[in-house]
Amino acid sequence: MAVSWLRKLASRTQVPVFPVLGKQGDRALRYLALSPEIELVDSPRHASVLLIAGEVPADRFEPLRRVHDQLPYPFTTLWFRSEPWPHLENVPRVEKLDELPGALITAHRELMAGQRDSAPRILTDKPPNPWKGEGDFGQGGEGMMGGVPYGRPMAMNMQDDIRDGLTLDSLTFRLGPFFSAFPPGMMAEITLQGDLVQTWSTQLAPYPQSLDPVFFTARERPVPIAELELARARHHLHRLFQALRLAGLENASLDALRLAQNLSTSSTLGGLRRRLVRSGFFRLSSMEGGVLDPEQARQIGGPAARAAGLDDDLRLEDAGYRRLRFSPACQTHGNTRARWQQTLNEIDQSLHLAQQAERDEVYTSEVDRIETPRGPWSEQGPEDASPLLDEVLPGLEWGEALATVASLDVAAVVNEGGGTQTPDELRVVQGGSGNVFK
Amino acid sequence: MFLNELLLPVLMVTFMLTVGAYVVAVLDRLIAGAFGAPQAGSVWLAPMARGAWLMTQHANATEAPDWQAWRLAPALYLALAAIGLAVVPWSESLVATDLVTSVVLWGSVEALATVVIFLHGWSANALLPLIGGYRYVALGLSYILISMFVLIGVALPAESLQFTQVVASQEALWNVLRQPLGLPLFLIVGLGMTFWGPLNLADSADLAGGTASEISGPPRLVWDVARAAMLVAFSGVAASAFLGGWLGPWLPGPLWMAIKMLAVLLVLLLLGRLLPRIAPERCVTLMWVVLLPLSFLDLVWAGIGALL
Amino acid sequence: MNHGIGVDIAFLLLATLAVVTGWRVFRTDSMVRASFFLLVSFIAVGVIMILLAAEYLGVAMFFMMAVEMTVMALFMVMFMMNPAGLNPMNMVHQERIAIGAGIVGFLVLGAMALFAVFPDQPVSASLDPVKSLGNEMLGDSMLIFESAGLVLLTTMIGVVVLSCHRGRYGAAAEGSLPPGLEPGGDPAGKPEEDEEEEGGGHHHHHHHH
Amino acid sequence: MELLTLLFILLLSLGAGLLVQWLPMRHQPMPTYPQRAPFLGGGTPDSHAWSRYHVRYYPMTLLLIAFEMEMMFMYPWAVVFVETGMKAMMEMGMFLAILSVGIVYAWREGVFKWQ
Repeated sequence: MAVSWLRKLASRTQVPVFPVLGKQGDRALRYLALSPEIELVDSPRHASVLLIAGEVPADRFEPLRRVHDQLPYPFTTLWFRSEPWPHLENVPRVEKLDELPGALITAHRELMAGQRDSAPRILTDKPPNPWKGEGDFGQGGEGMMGGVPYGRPMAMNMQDDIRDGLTLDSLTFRLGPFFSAFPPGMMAEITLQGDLVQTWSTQLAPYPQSLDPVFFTARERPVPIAELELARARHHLHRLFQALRLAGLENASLDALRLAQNLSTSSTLGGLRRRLVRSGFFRLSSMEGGVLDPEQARQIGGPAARAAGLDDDLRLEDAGYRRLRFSPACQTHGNTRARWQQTLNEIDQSLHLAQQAERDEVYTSEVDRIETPRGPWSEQGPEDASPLLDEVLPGLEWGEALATVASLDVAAVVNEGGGTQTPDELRVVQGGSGNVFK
Repeated sequence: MFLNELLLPVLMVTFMLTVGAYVVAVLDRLIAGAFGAPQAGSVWLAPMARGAWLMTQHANATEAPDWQAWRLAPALYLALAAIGLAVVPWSESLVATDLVTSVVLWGSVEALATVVIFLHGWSANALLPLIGGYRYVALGLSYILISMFVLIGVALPAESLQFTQVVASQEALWNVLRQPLGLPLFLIVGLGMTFWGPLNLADSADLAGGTASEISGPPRLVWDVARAAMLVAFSGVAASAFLGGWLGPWLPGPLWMAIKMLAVLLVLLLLGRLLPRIAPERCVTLMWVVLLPLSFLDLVWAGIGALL
Repeated sequence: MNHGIGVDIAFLLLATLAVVTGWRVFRTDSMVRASFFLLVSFIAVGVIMILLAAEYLGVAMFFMMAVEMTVMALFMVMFMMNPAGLNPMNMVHQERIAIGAGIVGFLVLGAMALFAVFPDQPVSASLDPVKSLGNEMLGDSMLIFESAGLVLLTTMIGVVVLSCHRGRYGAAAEGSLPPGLEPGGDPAGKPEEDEEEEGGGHHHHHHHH
Repeated sequence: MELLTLLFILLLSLGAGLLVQWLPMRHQPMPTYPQRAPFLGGGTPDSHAWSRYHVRYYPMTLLLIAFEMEMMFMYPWAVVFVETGMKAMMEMGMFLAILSVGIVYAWREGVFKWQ
């Protein structure tokens, strides 16, 4: 009796969802962030529903299985626009974005009410290494440091530290591809000394990101600059949303998301920028890390390069932009702070350009060489720049390293624009009150 | 005697612990909503529903945790919050335990909190909690000096290390006016003790929940409640040390105390929502290089003020 | 001296707690646990001190030991192999000497407790121990107190000099060589490994400079 | 008596905290090994997390011990401060001045940075 009462109450909580992002799953993430009855959590231990959003490529199945099994009992899964694994029975699959929150709530409620069983464990229940207790009390392995006590070897690497040369243990591990502070799909092998990154090697590049369709159209025919610039600002705001969430400014991050959602030529950045400056985002957060040298900056391109002092911008070559007297603004330091200041300036600039362009009805003139929010696209689209992290991050403190990752837009851009938006999403976008996001 | 000196204090602290933790949860949701977080359902029911869900979820385990420490840490943190609440005076006579050295006892609660939070991060034997635990120690060992200076500052005019005396010494003028640097500095200590908002170095988002990233179910519930209870205990101490505790016209003492505690809580929760998380390295430098000299200044100010 | 039976019971319980946790320090494999067992032991002693009416010293004990044991745990973990005791090990070394020293210490202290003549001067109930401590510090013991300040300053400077690797003039060990194994000999350390480190170590440095 | 009350409160809250964890967990089976693996976003660790962890701020902790030792003198001092007046002020001023030298020195040597 008491238990059913408890479960009834439990079913009314905000649904804690751990999102596993597949390709283009970040759209669903942003949609859910603004859904009142959903709570997005960073650790599977804190979740009741595992959401697989978007198609997960086969090389990430193994990590997905691991994360799937890390949710504590009871939990359930929901597959959004991806094919559920056949051996999971009765797993719901959702296609439409606006049905997603409802489906998550239903899944949680049914789980609590006992109408749905907890998802089965996929992996076999055995320790990572075969091991039998060997110490006096059944603990331990062989000798002081040998063996695999409790199934895992002990940390014993004996590398000299890169800062003060003390020889202590370093910890090597692979993080991702479903770590919330990483770009979707990225996985890295990291060695830490204390909380300092000693080595970083990106093993799986983040999924290529899709840009707003207007950028793909712009490579075929002239498009209104207003539309292009709004899409650019929206892209940057989406990145800002992620970074602010990571920095512990949840409310401001939602503001950024809302601004992106309702972006029009009459929007202004002033309020959000003032709020960020006043909160001390540029002074208190981890902002000094990730300085790019000119070579690295050229490699990644786009706003990150301009934040490092390079004033390359393909918009300069466009007659339409010249009519609007566009000139790129730059920062000099090339660190995380400079990148966010650059990003805010560019959002601001984009909004101004969009306003002017709409008034004067200016169109782009170049189609072969356009500046995307991710960087220049001339012969080739912006390519994956995640190997850059291997050079930039060693030597940084953990929080600084992750703030740097958030400030760098490293993912490549998908090459064709056609298939990135399903008709359903376009409907949502164009449907007036259902104006969710692009 | 038994009733008055044992049962009543225990009941009082238990009541404050539960009600206080609930109020913190509700207030934080209200503030988040006011700043534009999407909300659905009743704010009043939400903490209960969440607690119920955590009770139905199974507790997680890691491969080779330090079991005893892992389960003890949340309970110990709760116990420290209870001890903190026990030294808070509600009126001249209504105080759970009126120890002669209650100010020092509160100081040791702060120091022991560091131990417990470190233990919570350490005992999971997992990377992200471990980093959270170590980060917290850097913070905990930095704020402790500031807290000592500030609390010695309020002990000066009271000529006592007892919170009841500290409150009584504010009859003419509250310490928040007499020692203007004190309360702001002490609020920073409070954010640190409960690793709330800008000083949430232990359970931060970049560590996927830090020391709490591997726990689920009932242990997580206790940890969350303990954290909220610690906020309440802290606001009680801050209200007695700086806002004149039970002193105030018209209303009865305990009511004044409750109002003042709510005010402190509100400020803490607001700060938690408005400020970004401070980088750990910068946090240590800030504490030692900026805030410590300021608390020095506060003490000198308090000393001169007490002599005049 | 008149006190209730409660105080006696409390004393016995606390003394047992202090001894048992003190013993556990040497019976656990985990450095962190050992540190915090020691902390519990100290806290029990602190409560006994409060029972002895040393209210300030007792509470100060909690305070000091909490900080000190945390720092001790940090350093134990940093410098001991197998800090969590995942592998079994022996926490006791030089047992014979230790046992001998323990017995001697116990006998001496026990003899003092049993045979020493304690002064029988009951203090008046109105005496405030904290206040008298403060008066003592500002009166006769002022010189000791101030010299304690100097000693602590020396400690601080010593700590900084010994432990701080990167001073304001750059890395402390920069350009220094390990001493030779024999007077006038080559710097200690394996030369082959040094060469390897040239490659390996500098490899990292390139990244972040 | 105060001590006894405090002890009661301590035991009660500690007990409540443990009971809330223990009661529902009595009947729960041990989670599977894959569940017990540390969460790393789908990644795996090479070893146990427990290790000789490089505490980056270790000089600061040593400095704190020295400083805290000194702070403990200040509590009794605070109690008699008003009574003693100017003398106490001067004495403590001298004491703190000596120790501030230590802090300033440590700061100049970069103790408050991650080593």
